[in-house]
Amino acid sequence: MVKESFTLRGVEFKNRVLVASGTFGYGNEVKELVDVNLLGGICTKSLSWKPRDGNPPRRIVETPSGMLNSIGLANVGVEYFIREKLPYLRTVETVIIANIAASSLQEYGDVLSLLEKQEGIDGYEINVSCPNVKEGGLSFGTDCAKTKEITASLRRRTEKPLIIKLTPNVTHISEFARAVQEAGADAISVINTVVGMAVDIHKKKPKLSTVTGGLSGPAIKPIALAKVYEAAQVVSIPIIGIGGIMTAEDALEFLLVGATAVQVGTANFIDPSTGVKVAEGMRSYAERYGVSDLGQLVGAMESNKEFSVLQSWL
Amino acid sequence: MVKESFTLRGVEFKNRVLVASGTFGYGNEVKELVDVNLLGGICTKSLSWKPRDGNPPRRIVETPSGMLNSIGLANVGVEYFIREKLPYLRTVETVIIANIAASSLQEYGDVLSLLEKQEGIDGYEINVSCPNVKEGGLSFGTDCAKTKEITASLRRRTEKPLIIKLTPNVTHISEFARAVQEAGADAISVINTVVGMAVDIHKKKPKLSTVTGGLSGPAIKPIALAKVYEAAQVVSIPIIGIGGIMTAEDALEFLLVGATAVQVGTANFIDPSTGVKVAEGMRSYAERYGVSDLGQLVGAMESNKEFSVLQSWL
Amino acid sequence: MPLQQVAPVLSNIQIAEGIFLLTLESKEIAQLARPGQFVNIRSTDGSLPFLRRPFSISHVHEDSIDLMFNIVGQGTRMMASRRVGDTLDVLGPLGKPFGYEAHFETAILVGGGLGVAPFPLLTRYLKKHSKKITTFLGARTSRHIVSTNLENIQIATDDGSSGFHGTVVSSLESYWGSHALPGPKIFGCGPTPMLRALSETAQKLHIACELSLEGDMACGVGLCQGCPVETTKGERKYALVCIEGPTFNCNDIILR
Amino acid sequence: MPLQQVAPVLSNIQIAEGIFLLTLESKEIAQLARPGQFVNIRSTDGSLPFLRRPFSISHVHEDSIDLMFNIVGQGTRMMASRRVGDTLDVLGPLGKPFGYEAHFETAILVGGGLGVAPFPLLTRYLKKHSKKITTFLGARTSRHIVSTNLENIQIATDDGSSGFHGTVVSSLESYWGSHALPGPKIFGCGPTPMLRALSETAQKLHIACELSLEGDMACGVGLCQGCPVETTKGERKYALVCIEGPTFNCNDIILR
Ligand SMILES: Cc1cc2nc3c(=O)[nH]c(=O)nc-3n(C[C@H](O)[C@H](O)[C@H](O)COP(=O)(O)OP(=O)(O)OC[C@H]3O[C@@H](n4cnc5c(N)ncnc54)[C@H](O)[C@@H]3O)c2cc1C
Ligand SMILES: Cc1cc2nc3c(=O)[nH]c(=O)nc-3n(C[C@H](O)[C@H](O)[C@H](O)COP(=O)(O)OP(=O)(O)OC[C@H]3O[C@@H](n4cnc5c(N)ncnc54)[C@H](O)[C@@H]3O)c2cc1C
Ligand SMILES: Cc1cc2nc3c(=O)[nH]c(=O)nc-3n(C[C@H](O)[C@H](O)[C@H](O)COP(=O)(O)O)c2cc1C
Ligand SMILES: Cc1cc2nc3c(=O)[nH]c(=O)nc-3n(C[C@H](O)[C@H](O)[C@H](O)COP(=O)(O)O)c2cc1C
Ligand code: FES
Ligand code: FES
Repeated sequence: MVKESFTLRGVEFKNRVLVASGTFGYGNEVKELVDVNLLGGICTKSLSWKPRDGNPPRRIVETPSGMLNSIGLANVGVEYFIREKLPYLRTVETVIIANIAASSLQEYGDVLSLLEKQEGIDGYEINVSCPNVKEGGLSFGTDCAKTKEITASLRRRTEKPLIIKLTPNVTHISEFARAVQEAGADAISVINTVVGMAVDIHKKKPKLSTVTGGLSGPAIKPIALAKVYEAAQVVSIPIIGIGGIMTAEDALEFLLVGATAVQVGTANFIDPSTGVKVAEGMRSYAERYGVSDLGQLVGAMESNKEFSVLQSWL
Repeated sequence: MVKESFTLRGVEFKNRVLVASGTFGYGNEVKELVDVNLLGGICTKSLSWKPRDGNPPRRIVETPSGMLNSIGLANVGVEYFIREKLPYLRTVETVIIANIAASSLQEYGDVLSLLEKQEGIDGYEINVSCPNVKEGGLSFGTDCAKTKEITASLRRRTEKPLIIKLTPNVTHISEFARAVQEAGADAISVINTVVGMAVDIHKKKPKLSTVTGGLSGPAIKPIALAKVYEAAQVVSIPIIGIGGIMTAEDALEFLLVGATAVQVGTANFIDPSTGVKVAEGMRSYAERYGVSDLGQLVGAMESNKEFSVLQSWL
Repeated sequence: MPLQQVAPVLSNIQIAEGIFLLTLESKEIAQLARPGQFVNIRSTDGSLPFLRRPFSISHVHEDSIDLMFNIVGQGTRMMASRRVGDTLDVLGPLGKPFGYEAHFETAILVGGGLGVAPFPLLTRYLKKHSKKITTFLGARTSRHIVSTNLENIQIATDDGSSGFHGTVVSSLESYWGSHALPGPKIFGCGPTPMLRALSETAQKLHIACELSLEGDMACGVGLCQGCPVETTKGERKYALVCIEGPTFNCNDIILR
Repeated sequence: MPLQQVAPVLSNIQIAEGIFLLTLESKEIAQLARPGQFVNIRSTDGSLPFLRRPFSISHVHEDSIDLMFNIVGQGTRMMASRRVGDTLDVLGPLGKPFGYEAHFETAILVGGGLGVAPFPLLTRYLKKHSKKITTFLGARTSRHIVSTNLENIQIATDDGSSGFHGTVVSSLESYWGSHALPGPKIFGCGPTPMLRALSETAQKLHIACELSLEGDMACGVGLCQGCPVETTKGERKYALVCIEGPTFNCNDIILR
């Protein structure tokens, strides 16, 4: 028997594979296709205070080994979520992480505080890749001080696991990782989508209604691994690795570079049971190599430290 | 007849498709496979003052729709280049851009000044994705002030076209674009490779000897387009678009978001005549749509400005 | 309730210029499928594309389903290259079926191009429910017409090489002027501009009208929020084509 | 001088357990190819992998070339699925041939696993140059042995199911102790650990030895600098396997 579980601020995850926010709805859409109880956890679609319509079409563009999205955080809003979605999630035997998105510090706090009063939420993941309306729409997540401030402020409001989801669209993600650790985060999720775009050369228009969008899928896996590795050099809190995971092998790469757990995102669109299969495959790998606890693999990559400084001699 | 040419500081490029540094050797490796005279220009492998062995194997890893490399700027050194490679390049009827890499401001200047004395170099492209040895190996290219300083210093040494090749591994590439424009650059190349990595889960080691490397190929095209678009919002100097170009359609996307010309990189490894085919395909597109000068396509994408601020509502 | 299956190709033939009929073995999906529903397809080997591709269930047999498609890009090229014995990964049946049981007498089927795809199965169900049927098909030329398993067919071609010379929607309007179609309800499927025109015609002629929409999808099952269509319903700006459609009452949506 | 061609598959058959022999039509490459050279292959349709894959030219006919491979990943899986009439995009012949004309009397061919691939063509050229030949083949079991178009074959298997029980290099050593092979030169091909062992044996026994290396390549034509092998030559630390090899004198390189 391989030990697959891990614990975050007292919350036990039965295995190390969660499904990523925005790629698994509110958990009930595919309950007939997937046994969600076999997942380590479910991160909900980002919740904001009010319902959000989301962006106009076109919201989805396929790219080589990936996709761009500009959903615009379309979501039912936290009240509707609590009323209509949470009851089902309470019946599911896995960890439920409410992902929160907001356009002001105040809104982050309000959403979290309302969720705090409910049964059935095991922890929070904070999406900071949102425009800071006060500062002209620049993303909170590319502003280290703001990211730290959000973390500290939410920390004061909850004793449950608080996970900050970092954007890769910054020069040094390690600065952000360090800042949110200092501010009291229990873990970081790395990475959200990478800014990208695509153009329709016949219409001479961007393919996405919002011009740019977020790139996800296997195309970004190498980038995500490098970001997790960079963050792992400077923080001691757990890292949840995200980006392009399609198979157990992909997930194991993330563990080896320093992730405690992983999230499966885009792959759910192709096969909603990817998360379950990834968890299964990690178990087989552990058995094959005689690993008794998957935790032994976290950060277990041997690496030639001599070369980290050469990072840019490409 | 479609006008394909463009001019940079008095140097005329016969078309808008160059081959990217490090992906076409010194131009003579595939002369039997490709008529290099049909290219708009050739960017040489990055040249440093002394020859560089490059990194130990493994230097190349395939990734989904892309590849990682950590060549380590293996090159013959500027003197050998002048003696053994330049004579051939002088016989080629296309623009020759010497790409320069260095580990100090001094070295950049020395290499450029030595090349200034030679016949047959039409311009320079400066690779700033190199470790700044003085500052502990952090890349020059992620430091805006340093990038600006290199640009200004090299500007004083040449009247030929000076192109600064920007790294995408920064939060706001537009800051760097603006800085090098101010410092006198004639153009910017956007983008160099994206930092990435891959892990061998059986050996529990990074696949590349240097742990991280540079991601290139179609996987990064959406990222490259977004970076070119971002830079195009703030500079008036030409932008040379690079990243994942395999077809004329890809190249046209770059023109539409604001690139004056493009470079073909990784695609050369799969088909060394990609550049020639891309140029051909752009011509056909122009004919089909009655575009008399490809220059009319530069930045011709209609876009919904209303949404640029929403960039992060992914 | 959808299933995910690796389905063997039973046949894959060209039935009109550039149009393929692909038969996949799947007893389960064949039994569950209702007209207007779709399946989401991907390759079972390493070939592209990355995301699944949605296709209407064109017809069903005892233990197989038919899809109809033409080659427009990577996904359909991959599908066209599949031979007997190869497999495809199929997720379905997905989406909301056409309202074939509703209160109406004559079904007016209007298909533009590959929009004809869902009509064979729809025709079977309409007949089962004793509805009268008239089918309007639009195609580029006579060589692009597919009309098997359909009833009372009126053809329109862009080049006039067969039937009415013009669009399928104008052929419907012209037919309507001179024929009685009692208790009518339109079932439309085809490219968005055609559906927009059809919707206007239906509203003008006061005929009930259901449309099956095409559009970009990533998941097909409601996970990604990637397939919005604008609604007229007020409280929500968008509906999701994959789970609230692909069939919609034309009054409930705005096609842009 | 290499060519880039879209080459039709003339046949693709399994010739031993998991080992395929693929014949591609290409008169031009067949005529230019010399033993030890390779071709770089990619799919002509949209199927993976992204980069080309290098394969030794195993043999050539009037207007076709043979490749030998087993399935290890995406690229070889794609190749195994190609049927007669499909095409592959081929770049070649590439690389430096074996020194089959050099001054020696007996060629000792040592192949580990698929390392046997270049030997049929090498054998033809050696015979043309009137060299004596002894061929040592190593395989996992007797079911993994490919020996067509080879001469004087000594077999070694990991499980002892045929011939010598042990590695191909130890089988060579044991043979060498009891047989005279006048004016010998070794030609080795196989996985790197085997080549390392072979190189040590050759140096120990003072036999000239040329090795054909495997290794990761992106371009195969000297553009990317992606295929270094450490040299003993001093002035340069690395040589490029694709253009300075894949065949090297074992004294010139360091295998890690
Ligand atoms: C519910 C539903 C049912 C469908 N049923 C059928 C069917 O029965 N038969 C059939 O042939 N097609 C059908 N389609 C359309 C089909 O899904 C697309 O043709 C297919 O995805 C194209 O894939 P591709 O990889 O070959 O082309 P791509 O490479 O994806 O696209 C090629 C070109 O077509 C455009 N395109 C791609 N998909 C769409 C789309 N959905 N709408 C408009 N333009 C698009 C692209 O922008 C591009 O210009 C259906 C779509 C939906 C949503
Ligand atoms: C000059 C040359 C000649 C070759 N000739 C032959 C030949 O005649 N027959 C033959 O079967 N193979 C030959 N090879 C090896 C062949 O190129 C690889 O087996 C092939 O690239 C694997 O591709 P893939 O996509 O199937 O596997 P991948 O998915 O690329 O790899 C599968 C596994 O094999 C490993 N791998 C891949 N390529 C290599 C490699 N080159 N060396 C070591 N490990 C590798 C990967 O790391 C991975 O673990 C040759 C290689 C070279 C450089
Ligand atoms: C369609 C789509 C919607 C997403 N929505 C959200 C979201 O609402 N909140 C969030 O934090 N991340 C969101 N993400 C980001 C994913 O959770 C994940 O971080 C990213 O896609 C990278 O992982 P992947 O490559 O496995 O998809 C979304 C991603 C996609 C593709
Ligand atoms: C193997 C390899 C070597 C490269 N070497 C250099 C180099 O020496 N100097 C440089 O400025 N860029 C170098 N690059 C970056 C390319 O010029 C180009 O900016 C990048 O690969 C993105 O384009 P692509 O996706 O078309 O390859 C190299 C890229 C690759 C793949
Ligand atoms: S396609 Fe994913 S929600 Fe409709
Ligand atoms: S494989 Fe590109 S230089 Fe050898």
